[in-house]
Amino acid sequence: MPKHHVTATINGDPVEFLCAPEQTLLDVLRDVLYLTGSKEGCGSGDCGACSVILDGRLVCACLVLGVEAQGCSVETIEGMARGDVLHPLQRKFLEQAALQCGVCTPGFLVAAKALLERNPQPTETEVRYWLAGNLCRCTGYDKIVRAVLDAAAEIRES
Amino acid sequence: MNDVTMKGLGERQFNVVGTRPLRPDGVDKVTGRAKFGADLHVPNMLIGKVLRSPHAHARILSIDTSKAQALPGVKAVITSADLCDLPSEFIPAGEMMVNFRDMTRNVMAREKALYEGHAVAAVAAVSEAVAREALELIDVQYQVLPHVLDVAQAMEPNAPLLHDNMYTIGVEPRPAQPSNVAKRVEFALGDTAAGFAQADVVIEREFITKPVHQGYIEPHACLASVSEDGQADLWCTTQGQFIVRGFCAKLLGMEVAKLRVTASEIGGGFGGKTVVYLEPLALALSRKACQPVKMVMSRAEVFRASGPTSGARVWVKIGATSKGRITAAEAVLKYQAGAFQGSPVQPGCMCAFAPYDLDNVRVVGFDVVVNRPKVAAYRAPGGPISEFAVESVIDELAKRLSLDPIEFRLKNAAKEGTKAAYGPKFGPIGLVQTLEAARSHPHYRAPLEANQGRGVASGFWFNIGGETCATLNLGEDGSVTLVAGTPDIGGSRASLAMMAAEELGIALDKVRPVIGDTSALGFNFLTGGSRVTFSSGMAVIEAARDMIRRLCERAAKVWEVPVEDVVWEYGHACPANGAGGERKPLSLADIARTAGKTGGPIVGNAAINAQGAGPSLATHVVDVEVDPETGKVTVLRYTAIQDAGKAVHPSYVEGQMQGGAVQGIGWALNEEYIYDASGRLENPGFLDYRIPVCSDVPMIDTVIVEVPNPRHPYGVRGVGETPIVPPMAAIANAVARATGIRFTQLPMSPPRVLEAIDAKRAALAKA
Amino acid sequence: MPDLGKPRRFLGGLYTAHASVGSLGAHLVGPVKADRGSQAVDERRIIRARQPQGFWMDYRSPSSVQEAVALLAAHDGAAHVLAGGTDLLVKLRTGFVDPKLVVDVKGIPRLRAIESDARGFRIGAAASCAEIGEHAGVMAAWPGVVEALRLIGSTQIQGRATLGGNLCNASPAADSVPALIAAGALCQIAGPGGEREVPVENIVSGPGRTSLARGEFVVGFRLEKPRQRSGDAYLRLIPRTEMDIAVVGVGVALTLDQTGVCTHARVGLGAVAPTPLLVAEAARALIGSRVDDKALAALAAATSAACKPIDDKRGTVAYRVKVAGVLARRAARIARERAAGR
Amino acid sequence: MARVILSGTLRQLAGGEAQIEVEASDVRQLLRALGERYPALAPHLESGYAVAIDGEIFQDAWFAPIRQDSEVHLVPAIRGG
Repeated sequence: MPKHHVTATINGDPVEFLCAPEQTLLDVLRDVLYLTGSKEGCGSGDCGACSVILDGRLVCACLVLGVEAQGCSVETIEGMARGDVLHPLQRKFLEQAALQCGVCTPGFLVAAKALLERNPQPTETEVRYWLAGNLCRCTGYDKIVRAVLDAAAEIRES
Repeated sequence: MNDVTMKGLGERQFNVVGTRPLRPDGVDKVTGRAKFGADLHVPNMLIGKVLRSPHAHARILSIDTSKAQALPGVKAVITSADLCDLPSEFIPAGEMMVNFRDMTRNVMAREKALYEGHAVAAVAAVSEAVAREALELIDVQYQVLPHVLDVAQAMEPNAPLLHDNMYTIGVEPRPAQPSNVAKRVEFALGDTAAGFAQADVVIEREFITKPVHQGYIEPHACLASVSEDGQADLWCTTQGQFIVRGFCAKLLGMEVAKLRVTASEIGGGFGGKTVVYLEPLALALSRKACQPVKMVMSRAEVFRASGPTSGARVWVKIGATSKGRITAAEAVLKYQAGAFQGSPVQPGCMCAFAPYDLDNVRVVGFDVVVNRPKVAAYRAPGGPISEFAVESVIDELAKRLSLDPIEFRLKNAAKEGTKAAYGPKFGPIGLVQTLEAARSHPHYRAPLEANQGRGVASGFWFNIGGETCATLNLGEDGSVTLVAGTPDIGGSRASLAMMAAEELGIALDKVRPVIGDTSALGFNFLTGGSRVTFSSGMAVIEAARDMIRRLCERAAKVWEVPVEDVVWEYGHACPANGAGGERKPLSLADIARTAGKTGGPIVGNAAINAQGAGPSLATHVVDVEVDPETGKVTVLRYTAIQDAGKAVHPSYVEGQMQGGAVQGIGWALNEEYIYDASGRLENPGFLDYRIPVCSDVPMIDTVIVEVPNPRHPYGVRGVGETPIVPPMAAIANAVARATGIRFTQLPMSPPRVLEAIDAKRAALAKA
Repeated sequence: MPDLGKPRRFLGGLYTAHASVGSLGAHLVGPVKADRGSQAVDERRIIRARQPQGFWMDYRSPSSVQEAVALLAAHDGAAHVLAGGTDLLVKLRTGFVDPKLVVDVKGIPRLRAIESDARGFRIGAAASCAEIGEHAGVMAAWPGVVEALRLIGSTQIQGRATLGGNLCNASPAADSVPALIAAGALCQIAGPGGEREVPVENIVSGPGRTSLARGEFVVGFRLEKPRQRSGDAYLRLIPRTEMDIAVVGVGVALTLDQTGVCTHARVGLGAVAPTPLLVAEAARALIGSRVDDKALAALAAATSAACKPIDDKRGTVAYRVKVAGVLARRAARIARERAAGR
Repeated sequence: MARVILSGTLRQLAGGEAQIEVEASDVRQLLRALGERYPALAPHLESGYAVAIDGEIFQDAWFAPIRQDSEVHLVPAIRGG
């Protein structure tokens, strides 16, 4: 069975790649395109470390086939900062010490970005439930939630 | 609400220490640039995979790898025959002594597979797909043996025997028969019989806890490259690159100097990455294939084949007078070690009553092997289990005596000069301060509603020091590179750079901290035991003082004055009290500029064995609500209070307290290993091994108490482990007050809680 | 001959299965296979898991129902329908399924559409739960159905998961199914013999098994416009607040008359039997009542009586039986408030 | 003479002695003296035990000083996670 030729837009750039039908989008990002910012924590959609935005929807890249990305737009953590300007969420995560080991951080940032694009003024509860699919074992979530609420406030003001 | 209350802080005024700067490795971690264990790709790289035992206990009759070897694309296949068999020899690691005879058998089963998931063979192939295919072609013949999972059953005389050469250590005379009990330990103080005789109230209970996993989000991963001449490089996610080097060199029969280990960024460890699993296999495969080999565990492999912490049975008996003074305390701890000896029962025994000032104590512990993965360290190894039991009984005693649980603890709290139950006297410790801070915290007075309860518990952990190196290199422009040898698992590059800047008197952004590989520094013990900010911090401060000494020498040469006439102030070499005339102070940049002419490059080094780690004590307060119809427990409010000695970067100290508290909430309410009748793990994934999610928990308020550790130049204590000690008892105590039911088994999952509530209802109905 | 230690498949709890969605499961035959709940089965147990890449499974993305039917028919059971993929990809990874062909139906416009008319709503089988949850009309008419699909997995899962997959994965614990059953949803099925409509409760025939014939697949669902003074609700019990598989799930839909008497009710029950259940006895306990405490008690008893659960890693028989009644009572109260509100 | 206090397992190995007087000015001398007096103890003293001198714990520190009136406890070495 030949590999499929897939054309997609990744972080705004046109990208072409070959992938086997059973390769996941996460396999493709990490092992074909070397975009290793998306992490594999479980491979079953339970940890959110591979969160990416696919055509405007937050998804787990481990639960999407590479071939399904044909013609789609994919946003990953690598595309979050604009040049040397960090996204407000990235800056707030740093200021609030919202990461310890940092392996879940890309997934949280991508998921939080998707939230704020839909809901610029989330309550603490809305943030917690939206991020329930992103596991963090280091922080106890406290500083992550604070950073997201902070970033939301800053984005609203600007 | 996070506040820092200073208690008896030393006179030293800090400029950098105690502030909250951005961590130096932060940008890489919010942009996806940081390279973790599985993020490295190199040319000509093979993928390695492990074949694992489907049986909990089986003799390996034969392994035929010929079909796998023959599969196109397969470059190497290994079994235990490719690793050194080693004699029984205990050496320190992570949580306690490790035995290389056991370690080589744990990374690759030899005579027997001792747990489901136990590695029996491994392959390296051109792709993951080919490697998986090859695993299916390896023919292993097993003779399935009866297995044992429960610690009590394993201790019975006719239990299935894991190791027929295991004779219990610590029992005189030496037992005539082998057993699954590896070791018996005992700690005693005073006369408990006499103590109980003086007690007005005695409470005695048995507790059961299940094995729980550290649950780090990053699975084990490594990339090994062994060249034809035997020189090797290993990239891996670990808490200790030097420990990995030592273990792997031993298991592969290599010279330590031939193996360079680089610690990747590490995606959580909590003790679970203080041992080796894939690393020696990847090296053995690479040595055979003469190509780089990358290995990454699946999440299911992590749960099945890496070390959780012990499940246990703990019996506790405590007696107290009606006035609330504890007169005697006893405990018997039976800890699962997994397939090989080495449970954390010893520290469990030592921690059990450590928070209290007791005259009569007796603790006995048993280290018991069962057909489960060999346990690894998990945050304060052993402590949370025994202290859960003790703090539960303490709470019940307080209730029985109609005393406020904080008052009761204050009446018995250990303080400076108290003789610890395990022997020595304590130096300055902060338990009393944490209890007082808890009592005066608004949380402790907040009203509660129906079906809600408030629980309190305290916790103790020793903390350690150990062998540590650090180097500071002065750049030509006066900037400084800091090289440390302890992987940064939660912000230690920030705290170490802060201590270097503090000591040198320069701006933090002039210091670039990096974690060196094993060729960059002398030996460093691992990141564990809450030792990094203490030990590496101590080494960094010594290295800074060493560099300052050299800087002053160079300044003296520049000025052509005796070195005595130069002092280091505010990041500059200055003329000592008027001596040396009207000379302009020299900055690091000034001195660096002429370093070549005054004697060459300027470095500061420290190679120490850090002693004098100070114990850290904590008190946690939690409110829960219990749904009486479903048994579901909800954590409503949580406050963690802990003595940090000196919080170098308070945000990351709070982070340790918050993270430990939430791990404890998971341990208390939902986390457990569930095995089926055949000894196979039923929940090896994050779907059914239920660690807390964001919506499960409230904000975790923190109060940092600072009782300086006199043995650290800045008063630092370790803080990382203690936070996981109090939560289980604090929550059980809260549930007890909400329901009137004392839960002695973890986790307090909805079915278990509802069953107890219904049983109580039925009993009341009868009466 | 001693046990060769060949990797073997085995099931987690017999009824364990899974809350999110993937294969529309046209040919899920045989015992229940992968589910995110029984990851107990992992790489180690895979029989010829992944052949060298590119040698086994093909992927096609048809643009019409006819094309899809033809592809499925041509592969005679060796093809799997891919919708959200949140189950199917896990099954592929863990080797529970090894199809020759995966047919991605998301490229068929009709399967992604959410349409409403005077009669009610038509929801494409491959519309994502997130899309459905954002549809104001569906949200207003069937809040219980929406709250059910908003419980499926995480935000990320809901970005992919579909009603068709959640149904055809044929898990007893699927969150959306009891709510759809309570709502009286009809399932639209296309196949070689044309299209047919079947009540949702008639689709799942056992753990991992559906009543769909070879070559058939689910193309959509029909939900009636609710009658006046109607309301529905779905509640489930899980150990955490999110991310777990339902230990018990209950959907209740009811209609009141002007005087507040219940004239119509349906109760759907999940995770307490080999299939999701429509519990007529439970509905009868409500009909003719004012949904008062007495009726709610009868509802709880009837609901518990209908349970035929097992003990597994997620709950005990006794726990499931008791909590089913509790949740039924709580869900009926919410449905009553919603009904009274319009 | 420093007072050395043994507990639990070590006490058993030292024939039940709870307290021993030892002439030693540092940890190495102390361990040597103990090993000579109680051969059963020797192997255990080599690794796995830390020495608490007047309350302060030393691990693997041969040359930590011991005063004439010091109270010394042998406690299991702690590693931690």
